Amino acid sequence: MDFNYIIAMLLVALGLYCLLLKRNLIKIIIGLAVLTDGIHLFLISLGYRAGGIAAIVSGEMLSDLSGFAARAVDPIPQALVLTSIVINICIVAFALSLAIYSYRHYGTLDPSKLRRLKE
Amino acid sequence: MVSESVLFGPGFWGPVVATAALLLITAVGWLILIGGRRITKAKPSAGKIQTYACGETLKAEEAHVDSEQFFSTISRVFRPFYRYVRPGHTGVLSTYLFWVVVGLIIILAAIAVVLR
Amino acid sequence: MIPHAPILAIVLPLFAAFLMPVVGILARRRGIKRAREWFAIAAVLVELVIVVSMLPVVWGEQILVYQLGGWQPPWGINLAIDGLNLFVAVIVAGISALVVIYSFVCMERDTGLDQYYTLLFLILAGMMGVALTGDIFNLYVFFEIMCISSYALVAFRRKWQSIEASIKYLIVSSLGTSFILLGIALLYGMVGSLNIAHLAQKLPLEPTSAIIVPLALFVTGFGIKIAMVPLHMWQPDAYQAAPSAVAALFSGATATIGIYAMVRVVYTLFGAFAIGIMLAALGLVTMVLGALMALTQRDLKRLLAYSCISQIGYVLLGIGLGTVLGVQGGLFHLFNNAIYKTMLFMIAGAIIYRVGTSNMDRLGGLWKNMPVTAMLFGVGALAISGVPPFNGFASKWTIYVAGIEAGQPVFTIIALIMSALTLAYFLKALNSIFLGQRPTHLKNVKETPLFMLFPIVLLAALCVIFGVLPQLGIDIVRPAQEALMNSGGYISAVLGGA
Amino acid sequence: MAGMTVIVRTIARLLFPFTFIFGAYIVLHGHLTPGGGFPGGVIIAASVVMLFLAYGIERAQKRVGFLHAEVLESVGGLAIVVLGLFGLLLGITFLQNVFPLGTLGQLFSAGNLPLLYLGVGIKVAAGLILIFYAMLFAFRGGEE
Repeated sequence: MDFNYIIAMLLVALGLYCLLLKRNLIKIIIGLAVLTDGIHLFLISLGYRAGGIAAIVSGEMLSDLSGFAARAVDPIPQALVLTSIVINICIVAFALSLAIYSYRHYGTLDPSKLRRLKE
Repeated sequence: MVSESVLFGPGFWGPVVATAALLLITAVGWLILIGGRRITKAKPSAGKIQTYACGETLKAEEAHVDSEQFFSTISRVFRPFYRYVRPGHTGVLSTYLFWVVVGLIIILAAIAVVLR
Repeated sequence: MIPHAPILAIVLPLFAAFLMPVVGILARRRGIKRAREWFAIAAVLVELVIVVSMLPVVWGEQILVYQLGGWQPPWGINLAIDGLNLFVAVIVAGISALVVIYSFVCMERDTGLDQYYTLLFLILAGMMGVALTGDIFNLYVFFEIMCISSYALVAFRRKWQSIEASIKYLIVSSLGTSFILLGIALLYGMVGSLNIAHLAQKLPLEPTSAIIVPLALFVTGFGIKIAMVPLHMWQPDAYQAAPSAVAALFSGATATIGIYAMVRVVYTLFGAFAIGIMLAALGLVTMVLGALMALTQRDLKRLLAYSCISQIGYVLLGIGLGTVLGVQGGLFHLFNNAIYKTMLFMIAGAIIYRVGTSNMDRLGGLWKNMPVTAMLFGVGALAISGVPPFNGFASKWTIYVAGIEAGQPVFTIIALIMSALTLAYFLKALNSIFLGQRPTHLKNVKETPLFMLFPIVLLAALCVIFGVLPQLGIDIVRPAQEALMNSGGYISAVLGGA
Repeated sequence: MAGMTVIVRTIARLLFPFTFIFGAYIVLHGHLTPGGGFPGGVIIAASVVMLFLAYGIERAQKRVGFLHAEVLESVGGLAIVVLGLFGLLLGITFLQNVFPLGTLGQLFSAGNLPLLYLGVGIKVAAGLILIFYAMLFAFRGGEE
């Protein structure tokens, strides 16, 4: 069974729910992180192979490269996810500092109060 | 570059010719303006320069058109838009996110319809 | 062409960005004034030279394929540059050069300029990366670099406006980029490749129902960046709150990159020319909403932001029509929009620099104080409304004709009406800012500083040149249009020419 | 922040070298084992942040100031770019390997990859410390 795909989509749905319905900036940012993590799980699952080995060539693997290629998991999604995690860390860190600043300026974390620009 | 006329569909449009004509017309208009000033000398007085407000004296700060109501006639033509769409721009973050998701669904549906 | 020009165009801004704090610290130690500004101007001019040096090769009907690390596509990451990539890269490099020159005076009252220039070069590196790469995941990474730098630039002044705009922009745009990531994941699961040309080759020629979801995710993700209705709401906030130089960069360069990414993915990668009609319809809605909202704004920068939405609608309409004339008109309008929208934001910045506000209710009669600026604003306003003999006329006319030729006269009529509304709201802005009676507190306002005026005058000159000689503009656009319509050539050049 | 109790300080001081060396190990073995510049850099940054929390920001700032972190971050980034340009000048393409490859499985092998990871590690560690500082300043920075 492909539980990981179901759980990945559940995480995405959960993240969307947090983004749409929560009335707190910190929770919205958490929702964003959860949504991205769902996508990461999805990506990792794409490259997963049951009973596979890590895609790292070590000394004893050199003699049997074709066997290694047949057994190793797909390394590309892992590289993609690593990159994406780094990007996501930047976004979350930056969003949290912005939330701190907005709390200092507005005295609240409620996004519906952050609408002074409109007027 | 030579003044190459461009054929856009049916008709003719020579950009250089048109620009020259526009400049010519501007020059003629300016000459008429200058000539008119020659013939009748302007006699500016404080009362003439002032914005007329039924005899009241207005300060320069007050004689400014409100920029939101500047085109109230045009806004009346598009009344449904200003009544229903404009209040949607609330400035609330959750609304923005809601519209993003709605937009995704709209685009999904539109692509599905078009590609069928 | 300068050897290794494609990669140098991406690496040079990165290099400058990392070097900037060091330059700033050294300059402070040695007491050299304005070292980092001059350094930034030098770096950005070198960047422009590098990008422009690629022009003769690409215009000579060639597609540059540059393989990173010597790996052949589709295994290695490659940079593939055809007419469209280079067209966008030239716009981005040119606008960035002018914005850096403009920042010299515009930002001089701010502190923390090291970070400002670092972020400016990071955003330039991100935009160059998106414009030149031939790999979809690389495109995503550079897109994110661009986005993160732009959130930080919006929040640069740390006032309440900037913080509010930035956090809204960040969350909406991050949602969009995560859609893009999800789309990439779906594509990778379907095809197992990340190279754009390879993906385009492997995807079915006739779009099937399986690609609807990734296509919609990509269109939405890039649509947020170009502020397509109904994903546009972050944009007025961000443009209003950002420093004027940054807003000029966004409207000129970042929106162009968004359009490029969307067009590249939809037309080249998916080959989905059929959904062009959807893009045209969305462009129409975008155009109408942007124009009507701009009509009632009080703040000049907010008005310009809505006008930006409206103009992007024209571009989408032209590109969505999918005919030769339509794509030419759309891309030409993109080019023109980059010119005059940057110019108008720069003028707004000049007014804020001298007066301190961009609220149109508090301005008035400024032409007595700033006659040159007023004239330039007039040029920009007429150009954007499509009045001959300025460049907006040529591109808008091309789009109108394309609409009629494509059998969509209704689109043309609506576009014409919206063009008239554009003139209306720019006349309002002109009237409120430069005409009318001058409030007494504005008596001592001076003309815009010369160094700030220089990029504006340059852009205004471009407006006139491309208006009087529209054939020149069409000649510039044609390689891009041919590259866009000929996705088979792109695929075979990347995969076969190695 | 004034710092924490003696117990926390002592343990943080005792733990710091081990954490730091573990991070350095992960960075240096990036081309041999799972890990690399980014995780190693995060561990190094965590060790430094631990000291910050234990000893209070004033004392920590004397050791690793904002300026130091900023310069280190630039140096890390520059190292990556310069390595890439090295490949461009001596080799054929950007990031082309120009150093001897060595034998597989040894510490000094894989050409410029360990140096690249070192650059990434420095950049990530300094960058995370910078983020920590930035958030701290956001909290305590008073009225502007």
